[in-house]
Amino acid sequence: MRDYIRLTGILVLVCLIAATLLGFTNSFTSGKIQEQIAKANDEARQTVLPVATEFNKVEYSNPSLAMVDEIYEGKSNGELVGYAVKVTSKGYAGPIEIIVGVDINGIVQGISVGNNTETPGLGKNAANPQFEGQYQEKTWDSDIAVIKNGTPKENEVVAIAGATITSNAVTVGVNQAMAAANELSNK
Amino acid sequence: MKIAAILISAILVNNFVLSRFLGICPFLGVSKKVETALGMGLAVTFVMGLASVITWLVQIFVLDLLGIGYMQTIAFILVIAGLVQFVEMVIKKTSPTLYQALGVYLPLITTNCAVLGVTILNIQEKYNLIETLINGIGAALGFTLAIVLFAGVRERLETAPIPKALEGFPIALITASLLSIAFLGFSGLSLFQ
Amino acid sequence: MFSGILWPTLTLGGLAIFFGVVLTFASKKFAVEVDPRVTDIRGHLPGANCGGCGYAGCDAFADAIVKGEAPITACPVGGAEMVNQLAQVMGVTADVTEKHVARVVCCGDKNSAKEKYEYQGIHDCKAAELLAGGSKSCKYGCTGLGTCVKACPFDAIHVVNGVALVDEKKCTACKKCIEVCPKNVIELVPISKQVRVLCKNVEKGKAVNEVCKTGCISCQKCVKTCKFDAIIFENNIAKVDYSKCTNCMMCAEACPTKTIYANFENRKKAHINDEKCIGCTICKKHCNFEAIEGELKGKHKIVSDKCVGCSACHAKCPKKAIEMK
Amino acid sequence: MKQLKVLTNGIVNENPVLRLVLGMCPVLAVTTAVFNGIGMGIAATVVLIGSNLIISLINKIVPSEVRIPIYVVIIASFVTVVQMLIQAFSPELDKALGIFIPLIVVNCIILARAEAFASKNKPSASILDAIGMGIGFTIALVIISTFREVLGAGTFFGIKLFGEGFDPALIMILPPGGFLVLGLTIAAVNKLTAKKKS
Repeated sequence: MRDYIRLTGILVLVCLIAATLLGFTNSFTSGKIQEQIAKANDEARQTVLPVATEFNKVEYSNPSLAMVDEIYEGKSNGELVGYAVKVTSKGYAGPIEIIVGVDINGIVQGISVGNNTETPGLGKNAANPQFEGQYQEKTWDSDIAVIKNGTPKENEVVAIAGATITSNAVTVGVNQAMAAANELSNK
Repeated sequence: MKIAAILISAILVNNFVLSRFLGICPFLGVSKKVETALGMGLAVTFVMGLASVITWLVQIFVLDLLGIGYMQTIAFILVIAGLVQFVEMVIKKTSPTLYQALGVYLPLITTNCAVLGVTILNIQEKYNLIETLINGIGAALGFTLAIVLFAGVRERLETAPIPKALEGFPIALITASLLSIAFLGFSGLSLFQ
Repeated sequence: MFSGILWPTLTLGGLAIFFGVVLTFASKKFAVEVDPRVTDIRGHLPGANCGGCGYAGCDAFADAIVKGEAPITACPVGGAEMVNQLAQVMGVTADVTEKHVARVVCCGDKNSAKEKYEYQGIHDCKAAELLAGGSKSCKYGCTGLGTCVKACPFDAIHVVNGVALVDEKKCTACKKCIEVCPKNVIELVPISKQVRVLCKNVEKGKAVNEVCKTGCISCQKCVKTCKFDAIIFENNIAKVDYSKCTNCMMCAEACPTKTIYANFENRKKAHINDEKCIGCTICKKHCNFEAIEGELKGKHKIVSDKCVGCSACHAKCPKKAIEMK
Repeated sequence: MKQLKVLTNGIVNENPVLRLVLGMCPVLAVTTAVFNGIGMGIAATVVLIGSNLIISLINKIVPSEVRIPIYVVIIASFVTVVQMLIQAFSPELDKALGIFIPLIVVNCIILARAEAFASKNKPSASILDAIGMGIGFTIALVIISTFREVLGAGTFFGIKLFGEGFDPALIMILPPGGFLVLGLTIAAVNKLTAKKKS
């Protein structure tokens, strides 16, 4: 019986110390982390929709566009200029967060691939400007398609070498974002 | 059908060792002989199966309820470590030779990327309890398949005339790269994506 | 702030308690009783698990010692110093046997032994054995493909010019090579004995001569030259009787085909210590090679080029005046 | 003198990646670019030093029946705390090393060194061993990632090396290439050290 107390006691002691340490650091840092994330999102929204100066959240949910998380209306001195849509798509190794900037007449101003767990060197390259740049000037009239190589037509993008699954995931995310923005602007 | 899809995808398509490249340390370390590989496979199957179920329960009924998601890694690892310690005692008692053969690689199952990978994957895929168990068992069977397959090849290598510098791990690694190219062929199966 | 710490501590604490209890219960149920002496002895053993002691490995050997089934000198690898340690642990006195080493009974290397065919199969003697007993025309000789080299845990045996050769400093007589050799051409021999017949071919001289230039052609010259009749000749092959052999190495000089190997560098020479010699001429009588001169009561002298180091005089001298150097 | 031996031990004759063949998951996953290799090396070294220190401090009171859970909880909590601090206080460092930190928890080297070394030696020796192992790990990562990046992506540290015509061998970036490069590196190291020894 003495062993039970000794062994379990030490294990519980170590876990308690670890847990308090974690709890303390978490409560201490979670505020800061939210701040960082919010700051990062604002920057991202600004990059994808340079025209807009301030953003405010719009309630939106549509079961058919499940990937869409939240939409912000982009305004420049009070006048609606476009939408910044945040989507989470399922990539090769896990979820990928993407923010898509679409102006009111449906032209994609830019996209920014946020945090994801894709393999470094492969899926991670989706966050590079050359890949993200391909989505510029695409319109919400037709869905974007992915091609392996060759010259992309009007609504096509070239997949990253060795990361087709990630490229498809990002494209599906952008399509859903465009569809959501389109639906909102018609309302 | 979903169950079969998960099982086949875990064993073949997304084989944890040869397609997702997780759990390579024991895969290389223990695959000298087929019996030890099988011993390791069974140990990992036990740990993975049970760990998937317990971690799923912990995630749903504790972490999500209390909203302390950041505890996920540490709680899961504690569960896996407890199971591994239990398995170590059982193996030490039941078959000391297997315990001797597995050596340092038995505790390493805890930090084995495959085991932790499976548990976190179950949560990301939002599987229910049965699917989690099937995925855990499937991934473990995939691991065992890969490690036993590899051990068979390595046993043949013992008698082949290999240059001195290449003996041991280098030739094993080169064989592993050929084996993983073969398994890349499965990744095209979009049915189970 | 407070609840931020409470919940994680409760979760981890709860999990810890659950596993603490389960593991303690398991450590009780699966406890492996270990006799402290076993771990102590196991510490002293070399740990090469070579099986030289006849047990499955050092652990099994340690158990056997503690149970009293195995003599503490059974480990050939350890050497005297380790045996003393074991003796202390077990509280037993130890008698040290003479150290043995393995020896490949074949000297038919590439330039002396002929080949039946050119072997290109798996680089392993056992595999070659399946093909009409290996590529050598002499079916008693060593095939030289190194199965023993792979089996030897002490890296003490290497294939040199087609024949396996034992490095006697590293060899620990663990018998692994003997078990594994398909030709069983390796045997254990006392390390102090320098003279060895390196052939196992029991066919007639003429047949041996066709297959190998350095085989024993049963000419029996060695038997004639050996003054201590330490060479037995039976079944067409010469064999050294180590209880009688005095390392005088005369047989090696006499052997026409150089089958008998003798390590001439450490051939000893006798030296007489003048103060102790009382001229009793006993050594002169026992020297078969007339290598000692001197009259009764006079100081005796060794003729060093005739002396072959058989140390017969050294053994007989009453005053211990003769040293072998 | 013995201290220096513990340090160099981790770099050369007991290099975790090339000799002990541990920590394969991060090595294969991360060495697709030299920058990743260095980042992973640094992050792993920091965590290795911290965990080796703590584990060697308490190795007296840790009973062997529950040693694995205790070691693992220490390592995991150390990693999570480091991750939180970096995320909160230095976003640039987080952007650079952020993805490697969770990978370290599953890095076999940390637990292997804790189990094999830290639990049996004094804290001072354990720190040296951790530093040695960390440097050895980083060097091995850099070597492997240089091969894989140059062959697989035609760039070094992101700078394009070859002209437009060069079509990189994509397999090198994929994990089979990782196995291959790792195997050949170990063979080369064996060849070098073998020559020195004999």
